This record gives sequence, C-alpha cells and structure tokens, in this order.
Amino acid sequence: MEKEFPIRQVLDGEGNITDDSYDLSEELVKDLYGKMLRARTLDKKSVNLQRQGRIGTYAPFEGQEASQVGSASALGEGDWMFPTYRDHGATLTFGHSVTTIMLYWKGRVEGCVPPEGKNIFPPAVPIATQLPHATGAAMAEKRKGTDRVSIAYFGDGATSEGDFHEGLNFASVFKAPVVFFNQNNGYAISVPIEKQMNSKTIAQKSLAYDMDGVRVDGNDVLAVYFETKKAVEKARRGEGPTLIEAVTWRYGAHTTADDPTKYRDQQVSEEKRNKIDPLLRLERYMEKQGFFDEQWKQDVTAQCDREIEQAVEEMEAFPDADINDMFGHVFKEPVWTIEKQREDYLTFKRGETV
Amino acid sequence: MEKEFPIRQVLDGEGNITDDSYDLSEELVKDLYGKMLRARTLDKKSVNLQRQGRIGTYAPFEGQEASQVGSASALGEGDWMFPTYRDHGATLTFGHSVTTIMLYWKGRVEGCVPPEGKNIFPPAVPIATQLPHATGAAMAEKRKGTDRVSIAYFGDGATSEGDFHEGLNFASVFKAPVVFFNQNNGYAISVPIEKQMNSKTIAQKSLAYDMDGVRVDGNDVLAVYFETKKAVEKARRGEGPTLIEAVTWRYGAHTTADDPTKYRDQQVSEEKRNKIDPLLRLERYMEKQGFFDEQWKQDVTAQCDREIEQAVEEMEAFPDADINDMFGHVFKEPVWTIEKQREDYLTFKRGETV
Amino acid sequence: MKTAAEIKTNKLTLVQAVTDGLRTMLKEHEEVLVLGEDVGQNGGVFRATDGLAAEFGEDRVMDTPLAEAGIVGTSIGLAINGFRPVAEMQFLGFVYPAYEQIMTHASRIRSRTLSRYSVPMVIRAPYGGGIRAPEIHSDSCESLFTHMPGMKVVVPSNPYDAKGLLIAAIEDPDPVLFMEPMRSYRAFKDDVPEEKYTVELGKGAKLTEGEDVTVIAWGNMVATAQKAVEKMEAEGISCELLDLRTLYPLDKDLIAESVQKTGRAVIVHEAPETGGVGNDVLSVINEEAFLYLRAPVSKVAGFDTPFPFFSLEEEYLPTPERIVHAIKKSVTF
Amino acid sequence: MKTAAEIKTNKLTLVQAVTDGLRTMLKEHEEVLVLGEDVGQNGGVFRATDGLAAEFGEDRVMDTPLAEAGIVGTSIGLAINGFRPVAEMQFLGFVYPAYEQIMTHASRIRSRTLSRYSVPMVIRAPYGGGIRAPEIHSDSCESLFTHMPGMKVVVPSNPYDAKGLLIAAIEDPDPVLFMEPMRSYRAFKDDVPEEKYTVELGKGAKLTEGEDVTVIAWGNMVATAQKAVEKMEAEGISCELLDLRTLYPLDKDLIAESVQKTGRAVIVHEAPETGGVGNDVLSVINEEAFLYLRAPVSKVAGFDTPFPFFSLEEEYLPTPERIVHAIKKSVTF
Ligand SMILES: Cc1ncc(C[n+]2csc(CCOP(=O)(O)OP(=O)(O)O)c2C)c(N)n1
Ligand SMILES: Cc1ncc(C[n+]2csc(CCOP(=O)(O)OP(=O)(O)O)c2C)c(N)n1
Ligand SMILES: [Mg+2]
Ligand SMILES: [Mg+2]
Repeated sequence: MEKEFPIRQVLDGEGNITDDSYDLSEELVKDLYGKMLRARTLDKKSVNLQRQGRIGTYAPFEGQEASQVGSASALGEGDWMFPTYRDHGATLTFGHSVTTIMLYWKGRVEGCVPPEGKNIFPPAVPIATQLPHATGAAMAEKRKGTDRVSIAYFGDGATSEGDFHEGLNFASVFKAPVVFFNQNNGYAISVPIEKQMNSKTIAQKSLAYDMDGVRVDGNDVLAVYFETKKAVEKARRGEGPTLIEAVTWRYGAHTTADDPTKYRDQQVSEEKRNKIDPLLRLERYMEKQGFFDEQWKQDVTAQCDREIEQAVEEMEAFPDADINDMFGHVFKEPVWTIEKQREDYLTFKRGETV
Repeated sequence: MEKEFPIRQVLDGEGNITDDSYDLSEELVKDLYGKMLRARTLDKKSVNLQRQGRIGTYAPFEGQEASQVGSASALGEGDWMFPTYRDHGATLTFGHSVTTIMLYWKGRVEGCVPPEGKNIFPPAVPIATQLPHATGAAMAEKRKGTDRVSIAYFGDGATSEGDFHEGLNFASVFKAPVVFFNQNNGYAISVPIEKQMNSKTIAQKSLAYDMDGVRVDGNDVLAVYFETKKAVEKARRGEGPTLIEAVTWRYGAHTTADDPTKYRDQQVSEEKRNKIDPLLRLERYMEKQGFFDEQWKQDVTAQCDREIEQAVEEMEAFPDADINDMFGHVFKEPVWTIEKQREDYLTFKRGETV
Repeated sequence: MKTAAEIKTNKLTLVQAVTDGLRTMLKEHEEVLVLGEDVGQNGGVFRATDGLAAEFGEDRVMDTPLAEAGIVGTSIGLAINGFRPVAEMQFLGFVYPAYEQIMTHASRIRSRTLSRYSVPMVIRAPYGGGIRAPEIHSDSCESLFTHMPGMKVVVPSNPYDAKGLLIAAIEDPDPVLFMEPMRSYRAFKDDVPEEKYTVELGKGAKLTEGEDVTVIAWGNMVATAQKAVEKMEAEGISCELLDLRTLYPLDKDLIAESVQKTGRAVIVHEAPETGGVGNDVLSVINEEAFLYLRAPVSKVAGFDTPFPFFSLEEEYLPTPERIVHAIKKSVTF
Repeated sequence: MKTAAEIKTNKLTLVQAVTDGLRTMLKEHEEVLVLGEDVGQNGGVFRATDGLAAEFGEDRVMDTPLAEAGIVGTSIGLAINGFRPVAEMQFLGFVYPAYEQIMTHASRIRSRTLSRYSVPMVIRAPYGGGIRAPEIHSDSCESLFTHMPGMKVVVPSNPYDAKGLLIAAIEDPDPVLFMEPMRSYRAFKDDVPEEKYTVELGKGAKLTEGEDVTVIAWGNMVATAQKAVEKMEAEGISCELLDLRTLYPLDKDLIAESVQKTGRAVIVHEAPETGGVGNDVLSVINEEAFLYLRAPVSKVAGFDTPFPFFSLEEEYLPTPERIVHAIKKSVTF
C-alpha cells in the first residue's frame, strides 16, 4: 500500500522543491517558519520548566512542528479543533493562548479553556476518544448549514482504538466535514508502529470507509499545509471527511516522565535533526531562494522568546487554584451532594466543627 | 472497491457452474445439502416453537444456511468457533447439539454448554465482542504449536463496533490463525448497510490491516466452503488471518420479536427464495447433474424432521432450571456474599424465617 | 395556570409517554435530535420512537451505525456545538461499549472547561428484567452512573412521570441517563397531559403514607413494592412507599423525613446487591436518620450473580413476597 | 515450613514487589503471560515489568496495540484456551474502553457456561492520586468492579502484600482486578521473601488494635489513615486500623468483629463518596453490627466531582487531618 499512498512532499530535507505545483510566496514561507519557531520555543521552554519543577509532566512535540503548524494554518476562523495532549503547536497556531497551554501542564483546569470565540476542545488524554467528538461537532456545523469543519489530531497508536474506527465510520456515513489528522511518529510511547499495526501505512485505513486518504511528509510544512487545505476545502464543499497521515518524528521523550533510551536509539533522533528537521529545511529553502536573512531569524527568535517568557510570567503570576472551581462546575445547577461536600470541607478547612 | 473484491461464486442461483476450478463430488454436494436442510429444519421448527410459546424470542437464519454450513464444514476437529445468536446452522454443522441450541432460546443457561470436546463458545449477544476472543483463542493455539484455527461469525452491523476493529488489528499484528467470517445480509435489524457504512463492501475493510479479504456469494454453499477452506488452510500454515464477506439474505425477521415490514418490503424475500436460495440452487444443480432424486430428498427430510423432533422432546423433557446453577458458577470457589444470598433465598423459599 | 379540566390528556402506556415526550421536545426545540440504532424508520425495537422519523425527518431522528461509543461520542460533539441529542442505547446492557465516552467526556466536559463547554445530552435506555429477554438485555447497571460525577440518573415508574421526567431531562443543561423499565413499558396506562410539563429531577414521590416502615424503590420495582405494601396494609402494617424517580442526586429530604418517622427501611432494586444504589440510600439514612433507626436497613435486591437466563429471572428479581418477608423481619427486629 | 531465618528476603518497593510477583509466576507457570501497552521492552511506564521481556521473551511478555478492549478481549480468548494472562491497563483510568469486555464476558463466562469455560485472568492497573499526574490518570473506580458479579478486586497497600496478593490473584481460577496504588509504588520498602508465597484473597488485615473507633482503608489510604491513627493515639483515642486488601468479596468477619467491639467506624477512600466501596462496607456494618453502633458510620472520601487537575489533588484526596476530624466527630457523637 505504500505505492498506492505515496508520501507527498513539496520540499525535501535539503530544502529542494520536489513538487513545483504550488505557489510559494515568501510571505507564506516566512509565516509558516515563524509559527513553527514559536511552537518550538514554547515546547523547549516547557521541557525546561518541567525540569525545574515549575510545571508537571509535559508531552513534548519537537520535530512535529511542520505537521501541527502546517495543518492548523489551513483552518479558518470558526473551525473546530480537537487536539491531544501533544498538539500545542497546532492549538497555538490556531489561536490558543500560551499561558493557557502552560497552565494545563501546571495541573490547572484553566488550561482547558480556550480564548473566547476559539473552538478549541481540551486536549484528549484518553487516546482516540476525540475522534467521534470531531465527527459530531462537524455534523453539527453541517446541520447548521455553515461551511465550518472540524479537525481531529491523533497519533499512530490511536489508530488501534475502537474510537478511531467508530469516529471514521460515522464521519463517512454522515459525510461529516472532518479532517482526521494523524501524526505518525512511529511510536506510541515505546511501541513501534510494526507492533501497533500490520499495515505499512495509516492512510490506507481510509479504504475501509471509502474515505479519501493521503500520506504526507509530516516534516514538510508546505506539503502538510497544502494537503490539509485541500481536505478542508473538500469538507467545506460538503464532500466529506479525509484521513491524512503525516509521517513525522518526535525527537524527545514521549513525556518528560519517559526514558526513550529504553526502547530506541536516540542517535537516530540526532541524525534526523540534521536531515529532516521542519525548520532547518525551510531555512535551507529560504537560503536557496535568497530570502533567508540571519537578522530576520534573530528578530523572529527574539520575538518568540519574549512572548513565551511573558506567558511564563503570566502563568506563574496566575492566582492560585480555587477549590470552588472543583465543586462549582460539575453541574450547572448545584446538587445537594456536592454542595454538602463543599460546605463540610470548607468548614473543616476553616478549622470549625461541622 | 466492488471491482477489487468481486463476489466469488461456484454455482449460480439456477444451479449452473460459474467457476469450474473445483472438484465437485456427488458426495460433497449431498453432504452439504443435507447439512443445510438439517439447519433449515432446526430453524423453521424454532420459529414455530416460539410462536407456540414453547421457547422465547428466537433469531432465525433461514436464507443464510449456505454461509453457515459452508464455512463450518471447512473446519476441523479441535478448531474454535465463536458464533453469534444467529449462527446455529454453523454450530450445528460443527457438532453442537440441537437440544442445547433450543435450550438456549428457552432461557436456559445449559444452552451455552457445548458437547464435550467441541470448542464452541456461547453465542455472543453483545455485538462484535467475540472477535477479540477468537483472536485470543487463536493466539493460544499458535503458542501451543498446534495448527488449530478459530473462526468468528458476525454480521454486517457488527463491523461498526470498535471490537471489530480491535479484533482484526490484533489478529493481523500477532498473525493469529483466525478466520473472520462475516455474513452480510444487508441489514442490522432495520438499518440497511448503506446507513451502516460508506464502503460498498465489507471485504475491503481487510485492507486497513494488510489482511487478506475475500467476498463470496453467501448463498452458494460451494463457494463459501472452498473459500473458507482456503482461509483455514492458510491460517493453519501460519500465514495469518482472513476476512471473508459472505453476501447473503435473511428471509425472515431479525428475531421473532421484530416486524420486518416496518423497514423493508418482504416481497423481496419471497423473490429471493426462488432466485438465490441456497438449497434450491443445489437441488437445481443436482438435477442438472442427474443425481437429484426426490426419494433421497424425502429421506433426508424425514431424517432431519425426526432428529429435530426428538431434540424438541429432549428439550421439553429437560429437568427444570436449578436455582443453584445461578449461584453456583459465579466463582469456582464460593464467596460469602453469594453463599449468604443463596442460603437466605433458599430458606425464604422453604417458607422458614431467616 | 389551566385547571385540570382544561388540560387535555391521553391514556398512554409508559413507552407511549416516552414517545410523546420526545415528540413534544422535537416540536418545541429544533436543537433536539434523536439518534441511535433502529430509532428511525423502524421506530425503535420497542416503538419508543415510532413515527418520529416520519414526522420530523430522518435528519432529526437518525439511524446510526451499530456502535454505542460512536453514538455517544458523536452526540457529545453535537452537544458541545449547539444541539440537544437524545441518544438511545437499545438496551442498557449495551451501554458498556460507550462507558468510556460517558465517563471521561460526557460527564466531565463542563468541569474540565469551567463550563465553557457543556453536554446537554440524554441517554435513554430500556432496562431491567421480567420480559424473558436474552442475555445481557436485562441488566440494571444504574450504579455505574450514580458513581460517575457529572451524570444525573433518572428512572420513571409510570407514564405520567415518564413524559415529565424525560422533558426535564432533555431541558437539563447536563447529561442525564434516562432509564426506562421495560417490564413497565406496556403494563398500564395513565392520563398523560398532551401539553408540555416537567417532573422535577432530584425529587422522589411518596406514593403511600405509612407509619411502620419506609419502602423505597424505583422503576418497575415500584409496582412490585406496591403489591407488598398492599399485603402489609391488609395485615395491619402501615408502609410508606417512596418512588425515588431520580437516583442521582437522591431526594435526601424525602428519604430522611420518612425514615425518621418510621425508623425502618426496606430498599428494593433489581441490580446486584453489592454496590447497588441501595447502598447510597443506606448511606443517606445512616447520615440523616441514624438515631431514629429501630432495625437495620434491609435490602431486597438482585443477587451478586450475573442476571440469569430468563428461565430463572423470576427467582432473581425481587418479588412482593420477598419484600413482605423483609418488611416483616424489619418490623419484628 | 521454613523458619523465618531460612527465608531469604529482599528489600523491595511495592512496584518492585509486583515485578517480583510476576517473575515468580512467569518462572513457575508456562501458561502465565504478561501483556499490555509498553510492558515489553520498555518495562512498563512505572517499570512494573522491568526486565521481564528480556528474561522470558517477547512472546510471553508482550507489547500489544494501544487498545484496552482488544487487550482484555484477546486475554479472554487466551484464558479460555489454557493460558493465564496478566493484562496491564496502563492506568486504571484507561480501563473504561475495556469495560464491556470485562462486564459482559470476563466476569460472566464461568456462569454462562456452568464452568465449562473460565477466565483465570488478572487485570493489573496503577490507580489513585497524589503523583501530580495528568487528567484521568488518577481515577479510583474500584466500585465499577465490585458491583460486577464474577470479578474479584484486590488492592495491596505494601510490598509484602503486593507480591503475595498478586500471586494469589494469578493462581485464582477467576478474573481478578489488581489495583496498584501509584502513590505507594516507591513510598517505602519491605522485606519481601524471595520465594513464592500468597496472601489469601478475601482477607483483610488488622494493622493496629484499638477500642474506640475502627478505621477502614485500602491502598494508599492505609498510609494516610495510619498517620491519623497515630495522631489519635497521641490524644488518647485508640483506633483499630483495618486494611481491607480485597474489596470483593469484603472480609465481613474482620469488619464485623471490629465494629462490634468499637461501635464506631470511619471509612476512607479516594473514589467519589456516592457509590463508593465505602457504602459496601457500611452495608456490612449495617447488617452485622447494627446493635453495636454508637455513632453513624463516617466516610472520608473523594468528593462527587471528577478527580481534579493536580493543583487541587491534595484538596480532593483524604488527608490525615480530615480523618482525624471524622474520628473525633464519631467519638464525640
Ligand atoms: C485509552 C488510553 N490508553 C492508554 C493511554 C496511555 N498513553 C498515553 S499516550 C500513549 C501513546 C500514544 O501514542 P500515539 O497515539 O502514537 O501518540 P503519540 O504520543 O506518539 O503522539 C499511551 C499508551 C491513554 N492516554 N489512553
Ligand atoms: C453492543 C450491542 N448493541 C446493540 C445490540 C442489539 N442488537 C442485537 S442484533 C443487532 C443487529 C445486528 O446486526 P448484524 O451485525 O448485521 O447481524 P444480524 O442480526 O443481521 O445477523 C442489534 C443492534 C447488541 N446485541 N449488542
Ligand atoms: Mg505516536
Ligand atoms: Mg446483518
């Protein structure tokens, strides 16, 4: 099936155009580069914050910026995003707040709340559960008669869960405007894809649903962007869902609690950094095109650093978690059980007798 | 995908050979015919018993005898069968007892217990749940180093459940010797296949797992038999699982509690009886071959009737359900909760005070 | 307010009252959608959605693929995006594949997002024994949901309540499991108002006033308990029969007041005794009526065994006789 | 019998004791298989299966696809066909997708087939709060399984019990949910015998003798309760601390005897209070010690809210102080 589903690429690791059917403006390229750098800055900072104990366990995505930024850039205002715990590059690009993303990893429920007007669902922790949500939200838009779409992010491991299958089947049956965006990084924690599935590609799983499926170089932000855009536009036209497999690589650990040397040779990651890195290849391309400029890079870098640092400050200055938030949002209308528990507990905390 | 997965057929509805690559002995044909007639006799009798209130709700399979008998005939002693509530033609052929099958529908747990030495799992009521079991049992045989296989039966509706996906994925990853035998009768209760899935075939779902998939005329007992045999033999050789889609039709209601006129034109069933019936086409074939003989048919019919009638007698003479069986098999070693409940209840029943 | 005479009523069975409730809400709110297996053209395996697809169109009363997690999962997506899905599980015993979607999403989304998103969804499911159904079909697993923060659980015992509670459940801003006692589906008819009305969630009903023992039940067990209560009255033992109607949150005041008065309680349910909702009722009594108790609280429940094949179901299900026995034991403790 | 001096022991943490128990059984019984997500080369996300794949081969310690229903479903197939699978759920909060397979099959197969088939399977799962884990990871949903006929539920609180109970669970002829308190995984070490031994399922342990109040806990809550009990001793209130160890079936005699003596009980658990196993313990007390009770049974439990994000988890989890408070209230009732 690798033949039926060739990996689409626009730009190879060396920054050479391998498919010249797209119009690549300097603006587009620089915009995507800037977004990827911003995502990477957030990611690296978060890993550091975790090491310093300033946030909890964190799930890094360095290496996957092209997949996340490219796909998110193809969306429009009002579309719906259903990310996992690792898709901060996507949510950020789509308009999420850095502070909010960091709060999530600081163990704060506020980290689940998107900026007003942004349809970003909280990260799905139970694997693959968000796929049916994306389908349902897309069915809702279709019913409302809008041309909005939803996009669900998920990993290679997620394809094994029943919810993957049910989400795709429903979407195909109801011709829901959804893009199922898979980031195939070859591993589900320690489990390599060969133990996860017998198929050589994830894209081919679309055949089970007579759904369009496409494989794309997930480290090539241009290819990801254009392929996602096609899928999004198709969905907007009412022509149903698409499964996109973005073949990528995560340099670091599964999470900061994980030790990848237990199950893979980290040397490979180092090699890939030089060979297929999403940012580097774009730099190489820009250089070749003659519009790369160190000063520009430094400016963008500095701007990203400032933004992220400021978000860290905001995160750390954020008021303490409010115990009332735990009790106060289980139901819209309070129920006596929880009210009683809250009162008893607050009374206890005040040192009074109940 | 209908082109990639053509419906394989050996014998058409008129009894003409459409694929002459098989050796069709009179013995084989008569044997399969006899088994199908036996299954149909059981089925018709059960529907009648239900009407007379002598058993409870029943799930008929008339029309699907070729699928069930053909596939089950391809199995060997020691193989494992994982049926649904509708696969009595298969279990019967594989050596289940008629009395036991009827007891199941009489609301008797004894209806789940196969004859000694027969690996027949109780009918799966929750849809698609048996697929992972078949995979696990097959993995067990592989581990033991035998060449035994397992077969799982399921309907078109079952393909929508997550367990279908997980069962097939595990089987493909572990190269388990399983045959996934789908009976596509076009309906899941009232829901037609077009609302169940967007794909035109079920066989193509095998592509998601790089698994062999085949589509077969499920009313052609010869085609079913030979295709299943190939899959079984492949599995025995250690070459992994196969998905078989047998395209068939159930004449009657989903169960005796269902009214098919609510959702489909029963006239279609009547037409199919004459056009694609599994038994009729075999009779036509035998006639054309010159070895059909009314007397033989009458003898076989009489024999089936006798056997089924005797089973009905046995079923009805069966000792009453024993309340101790309800309490006695939850755990191997009794636990106090259930023991206490049993004692209290039995004491209560004896009219004593607890 | 209309007077009783002005309210037009129809004689409906419980299942017809469910249909009526669905129809009422489908008419009133465009956001209400009905979805599930066989709910469309077929009108549901119990005819609970009979005629609704024809009346409101197949895009509002939708047949879905056979996948409970998919049904609930897509309903969640619909619910967070403006709709009010009423999803049917064909039988409560088939809700298990959807358990993850309900447990980790439907019930938590409001909490997780500080109310930015919410899931105004109803999951309807026929449940319970007594209709000679095949395996799994008769499960009563309410406590899997009463133990789930963020879910409400509702069970009517009669047609009037069925319509009123269902409408209240659909109007509720949060997810509700709505359990329909199959054995009561066509057991009797009530006068059911044609117009829209609600029965408040979280409130039980006192069906009989009594002095000696409080008998607590829900769903089909209300009818069973009623028979026991009548027998007891004949023997001069006066029972207060409570129909809980909502299992989460329980009607604490109703339970507390009654048991404070009678000092004795017999709880009746179909689910296995251990871990059953009976224990939640016990817990309320322990906290609210401890000093009033004159006998241990008694439970007449299903056994800690899988629901048996139907030849034994009448042995498994609480009977008036078992309830009578428990009442007598309690009174003579 | 060997004397204490002859029994070689190692100082092990709870998670190491789990590994030791698995190793012991993998060595002794060829039919024992370990399977789950990341249990192979990686040795599990908590290292509970560390080194086992290397020692016993990847066909006995198997990485599986990421699918809990698939893991349990294939384990059922393995179990009915001669093997003893020990399946890991990476966290108990991820068991929900497998709930259907456990509820309708693992737990019922013996019953349904009059013991022709049985499922000698163990489902291991880390559970509970206190390690600042992301959402869902900290769920304590034991009562979803104690309410399930045909399942046993076991929770060790210390390394010695962990190995002994795990071996007993693997040897048990029926399915067992084996819950491992994450917060206790590396909290302390015990002397754990190198050889095989079992701790009997269904039996709790009395950790301290006392007169005034019975405190009942399991898993990590035992350590928390222990601290409360010590504080109380210092104040002259004598507590009997019970570690239940098995949640189904409960050790009725241990609970009954203790509460009959003390007349007071405080039950501690992490799960939401409503529908928690605390209510099953309450039910045992109601039945076995009603006449001895001097105060309502008290529960210190999780709230009826989803387990919060970790910044609030210490507010959610029972603390020694909350337990002390409950003990005092009970004693002064
Ligand atoms: C239902 C469920 N099971 C197990 C886990 C634990 N877990 C978290 S991430 C992960 C691997 C996911 O792999 P993949 O889908 O490839 O995404 P990636 O982490 O590689 O981005 C696992 C097993 C979970 N979160 N949810
Ligand atoms: C998990 C689950 N959901 C729903 C049902 C109710 N139900 C019983 S049979 C059936 C339709 C099955 O259709 P299909 O798989 O095509 O098999 P068929 O009955 O046509 O042979 C449904 C929905 C069930 N048994 N299990
Ligand atoms: Mg991955
Ligand atoms: Mg079908």
